[in-house]
Amino acid sequence: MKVRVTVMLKDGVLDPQGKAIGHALQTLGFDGVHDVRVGKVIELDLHGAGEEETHKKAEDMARNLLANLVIEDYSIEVVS
Amino acid sequence: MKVRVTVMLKDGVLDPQGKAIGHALQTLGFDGVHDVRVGKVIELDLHGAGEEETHKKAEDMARNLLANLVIEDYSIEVVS
Amino acid sequence: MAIALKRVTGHAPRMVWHHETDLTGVDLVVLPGGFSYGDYLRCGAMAAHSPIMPAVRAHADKGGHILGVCNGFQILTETGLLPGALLRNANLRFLSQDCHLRVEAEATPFTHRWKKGDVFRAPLAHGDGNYTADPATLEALEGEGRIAFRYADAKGRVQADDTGCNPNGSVNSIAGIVSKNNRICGMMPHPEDLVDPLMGGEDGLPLFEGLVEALVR
Amino acid sequence: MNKPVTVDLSLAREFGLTAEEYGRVLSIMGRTPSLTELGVFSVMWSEHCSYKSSRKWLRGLPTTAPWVIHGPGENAGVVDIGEGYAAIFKMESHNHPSFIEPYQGAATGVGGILRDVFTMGARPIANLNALRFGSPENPNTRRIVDGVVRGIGGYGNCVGVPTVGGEINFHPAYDGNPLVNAMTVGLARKDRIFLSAAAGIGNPVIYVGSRTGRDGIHGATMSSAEFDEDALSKRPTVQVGDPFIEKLLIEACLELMETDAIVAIQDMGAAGLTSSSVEMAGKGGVGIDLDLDAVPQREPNMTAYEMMLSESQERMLMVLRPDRTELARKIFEKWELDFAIIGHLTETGHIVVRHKGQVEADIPLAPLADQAPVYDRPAQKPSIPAPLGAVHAPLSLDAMLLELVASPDLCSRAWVWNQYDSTVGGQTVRRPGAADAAIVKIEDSTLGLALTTDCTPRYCQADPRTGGAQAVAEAWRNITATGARPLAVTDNLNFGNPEKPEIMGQFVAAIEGMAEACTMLDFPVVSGNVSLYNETRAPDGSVRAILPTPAIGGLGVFEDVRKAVGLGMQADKDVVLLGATRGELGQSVWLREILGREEGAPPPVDLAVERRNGDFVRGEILAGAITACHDVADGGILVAAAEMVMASGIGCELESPDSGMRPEAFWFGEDQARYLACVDDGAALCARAAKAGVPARIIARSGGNDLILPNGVTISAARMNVAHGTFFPALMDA
Ligand SMILES: Nc1ncnc2c1ncn2[C@@H]1O[C@H](COP(=O)(O)OP(=O)(O)O)[C@@H](O)[C@H]1O
Ligand SMILES: [Mg+2]
Repeated sequence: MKVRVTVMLKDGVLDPQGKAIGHALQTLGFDGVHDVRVGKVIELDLHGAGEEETHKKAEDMARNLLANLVIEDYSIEVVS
Repeated sequence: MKVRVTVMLKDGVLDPQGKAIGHALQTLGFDGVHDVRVGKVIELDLHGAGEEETHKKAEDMARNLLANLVIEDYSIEVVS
Repeated sequence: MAIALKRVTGHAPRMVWHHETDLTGVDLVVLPGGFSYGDYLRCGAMAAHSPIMPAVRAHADKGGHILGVCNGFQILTETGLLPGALLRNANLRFLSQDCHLRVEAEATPFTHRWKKGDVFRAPLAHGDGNYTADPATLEALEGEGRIAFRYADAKGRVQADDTGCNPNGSVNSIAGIVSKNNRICGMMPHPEDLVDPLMGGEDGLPLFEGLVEALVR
Repeated sequence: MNKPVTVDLSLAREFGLTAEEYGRVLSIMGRTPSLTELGVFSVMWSEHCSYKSSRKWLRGLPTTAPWVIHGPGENAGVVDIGEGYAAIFKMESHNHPSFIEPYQGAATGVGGILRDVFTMGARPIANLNALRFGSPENPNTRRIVDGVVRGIGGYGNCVGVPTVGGEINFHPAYDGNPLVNAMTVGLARKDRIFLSAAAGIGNPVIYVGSRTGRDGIHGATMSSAEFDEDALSKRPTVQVGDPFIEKLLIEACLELMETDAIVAIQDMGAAGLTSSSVEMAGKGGVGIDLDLDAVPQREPNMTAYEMMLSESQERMLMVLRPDRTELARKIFEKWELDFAIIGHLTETGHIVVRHKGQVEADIPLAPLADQAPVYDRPAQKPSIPAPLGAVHAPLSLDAMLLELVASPDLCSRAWVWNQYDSTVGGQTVRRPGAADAAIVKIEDSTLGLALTTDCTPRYCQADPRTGGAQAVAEAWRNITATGARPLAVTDNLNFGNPEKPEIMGQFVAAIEGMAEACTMLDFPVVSGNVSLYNETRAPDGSVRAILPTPAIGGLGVFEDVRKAVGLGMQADKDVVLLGATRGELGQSVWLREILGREEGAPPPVDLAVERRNGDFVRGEILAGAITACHDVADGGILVAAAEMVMASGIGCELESPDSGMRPEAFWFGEDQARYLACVDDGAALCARAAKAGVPARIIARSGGNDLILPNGVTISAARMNVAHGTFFPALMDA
């Protein structure tokens, strides 16, 4: 099964990358851009598990390695 | 409106990060991990546009700045 | 780092492979800099899970001394041996330059050769050295005197919002911290790269000499 | 490539072969080649691998000296630096990939040159780079600079090899065709050098490193084609580097090299498996059988053609002693790298490639090498530039100085080198900007190396022969100004389309100039690289070639690195100008930046004078008399003095020249073979110089924090530093 773990900086943690992108978009002439946040997606192909188990496994992985809970939140989506 | 642009390396392009993460997960005792790919998510808050226009705008931004089309593909999702 | 340790202690440190699991007989564990696992995902994240780390943790639990520099500091925060985290540099670029550090705590094995307020030069070389922590943690660190070093200018002026003084944007200009028991120190700059006049100075020497003295005691 | 294709002349043409070359393929094979065979011929006979346009002329370069252990022909050049050590170094271009994808192009350029060096048994100890970008006004330039600088730093920093030096120029001629030339210097015991000639019939052929994917197929042929809008459609060939794997590969290879397992070793560079296997077997005069089923693969269903031409990074090919194969496997497994036996050496003299039970290629190696095309292309002798007429300064000396130190080619490069880890490894004695050459010490000895890259393309454009000689002379001078003894060079010859007689003429003349300088200065060429077809086709159809750019990477040695000097001004010294000044303003930076003209002849290079002046300066440094030294180059004496002041914050007061020439000619002329030196006793130095036949005069006394001009105007070091430091941040971080 395919699962997608999205890791974003927590609200309140400064996101200089997001800020820089927002700035660059403005320079390029895009207006109306308000908040920009940048995160990571990790797409995993996990074999031999049902949807629920895949979700649980991905959650374990996120807590253990993929996200640093001091500064980051994660969310999980089983894709297929 | 909130829109999420996901940028992933094209198929066939080496993803050293994904490879290393897959390896680390294995070392941590997670089995059944097959393919791991790492990408970026950029969450944007765009003011003053409907769903369709927001989508179009995000597409423009992706092509112009957010994705490097030489090695990356992007996908767009209007969240709210 | 190995060169600096040898210069100060007179003997070569034992190099430990990340797959090893044993650290018996070791006085000081040093986690040096250097892009473990390519710094992919997050700096130090994967190294924090390498097989040797339980032994490092056990060493810490026994009250052993640990110094983590640069990537080593990142590993210490990733394992939770030190609080907080290191974000991308505020300007989003790798920084390789000299900086100045102001000594903030003088009663630790790592800093006792200096006096509080002393300023010394140290090279830094990292892409993710922007220290952050939640407000409660920060308050505890400040309150307990656990900030070891702050970024400053040559005159010792600390100014968090000035990249001339605080190059990577760290909160409260924090460059290095210590654990509650003062035995674990993590810092981003590289004092070990300034221990020889030929290489441009001996500014980093007090840290290592002081550490040796503390360990012998 | 899974659908059947017909191999014929038109396909051969698409692969970059000419009709005549394809005819030669047919006669060697005695039949129509298979697709894979055609692929092998096309990459082996590409400009990049065969040097077909340049070979004849490269033979004119001097390549020997008593200290040269291996000259051109191996993966990198090897020189004896004393105490049983050898320095191994080479420079290589990644120009085209860096235009298509600046970050990965530059990163994989660094990775590739590192492999050329550690392949020979050396631990890489320093990286340098020579970069040329388009006009700062071109909107593309910023993106390319950003990507290239990040890529070089990203790869080098991660591998843990310090990037200690380099050079950067901007010129509109590089608008669609930046140059990224990367250099690596490694250190080995001189009795532990590894070569690439395969030997031992039956010995196993081993593949190690990363898996093979469909990256960069036909990179070698692409790098020999000029650029047009089509370049964009060729983009999927971009390769991505994995510096962490490279680091493991270095450690694993060096560990294996401690044993007696390796018979021959070669990195898989351009044209990957094809060129490495063909070259190893060819050099050893043996045949080679490859079984592609055994090749570690990253993607499913790869064809033989794709695997043979893939340019996936971080891979090596080795021939091992059969009884050491398991030992080698254990080492590579410890470092968690792929390891596979993919073939063996044969006595057939052929390369035979099998895949899925089929013979996909069977080519006789001797004619593949011997009958490789070599061209003696028509070369048109460059015209002699008209001398520059009288010119007049439109501004005051101080205004012109401030403008010059702020200009793109003379401004501070700190923004760039601050993104490179220049101290990792703890052996960097002088970082970028601190001396005329970077200085790296050899651990556990007093030895040190001085390293530099140099070329002045505007001189080469005006007069390729003088420009070629000047590039070598400047590298030699930069090493000399630190006190090191120059030993040898590597080069990277970047030119336009050699099929045009005027470009070929530039190439030939530049090599003549280089050869003359290398000979006169005892500074042989031990390795190098040629990059041709550096041209861009504009949408309107016009084609523009880059400025001829023969980049020189120089290496010098210190017996005692503690004697090295930097360029920062020291307080309370006499500042002595060594070398004669005639006020050469032709092709000077002053002329271009202040008057907006690129005209005239470059300053003449007198190699006998160069040698005499340099030998004198080096002697005085080693004797301890000269305590800081800077060569006088772009921008002339005043810029050189300003650079010394900016580097340390210590000022000096300049004396009126009293030379009979116009002030701008004296202060900004770019006459060669000159140095500024700090000494305690200027009069004594001048007296010794006179004895040695070296023109010398005291031109300043140092002290304070200001540069005081002869017209009495005072400019503080801080003010100059602001002007000096503005260009890059303003261009890049705005
Ligand atoms: N301009 C040059 N001057 C001297 N030697 C050169 C030059 N160009 C190439 N060489 C030598 O030719 C050999 C082949 O170079 P190259 O094809 O770049 O090697 P690689 O296979 O490692 O890419 C090397 O030994 C190199 O040093
Ligand atoms: Mg090679």
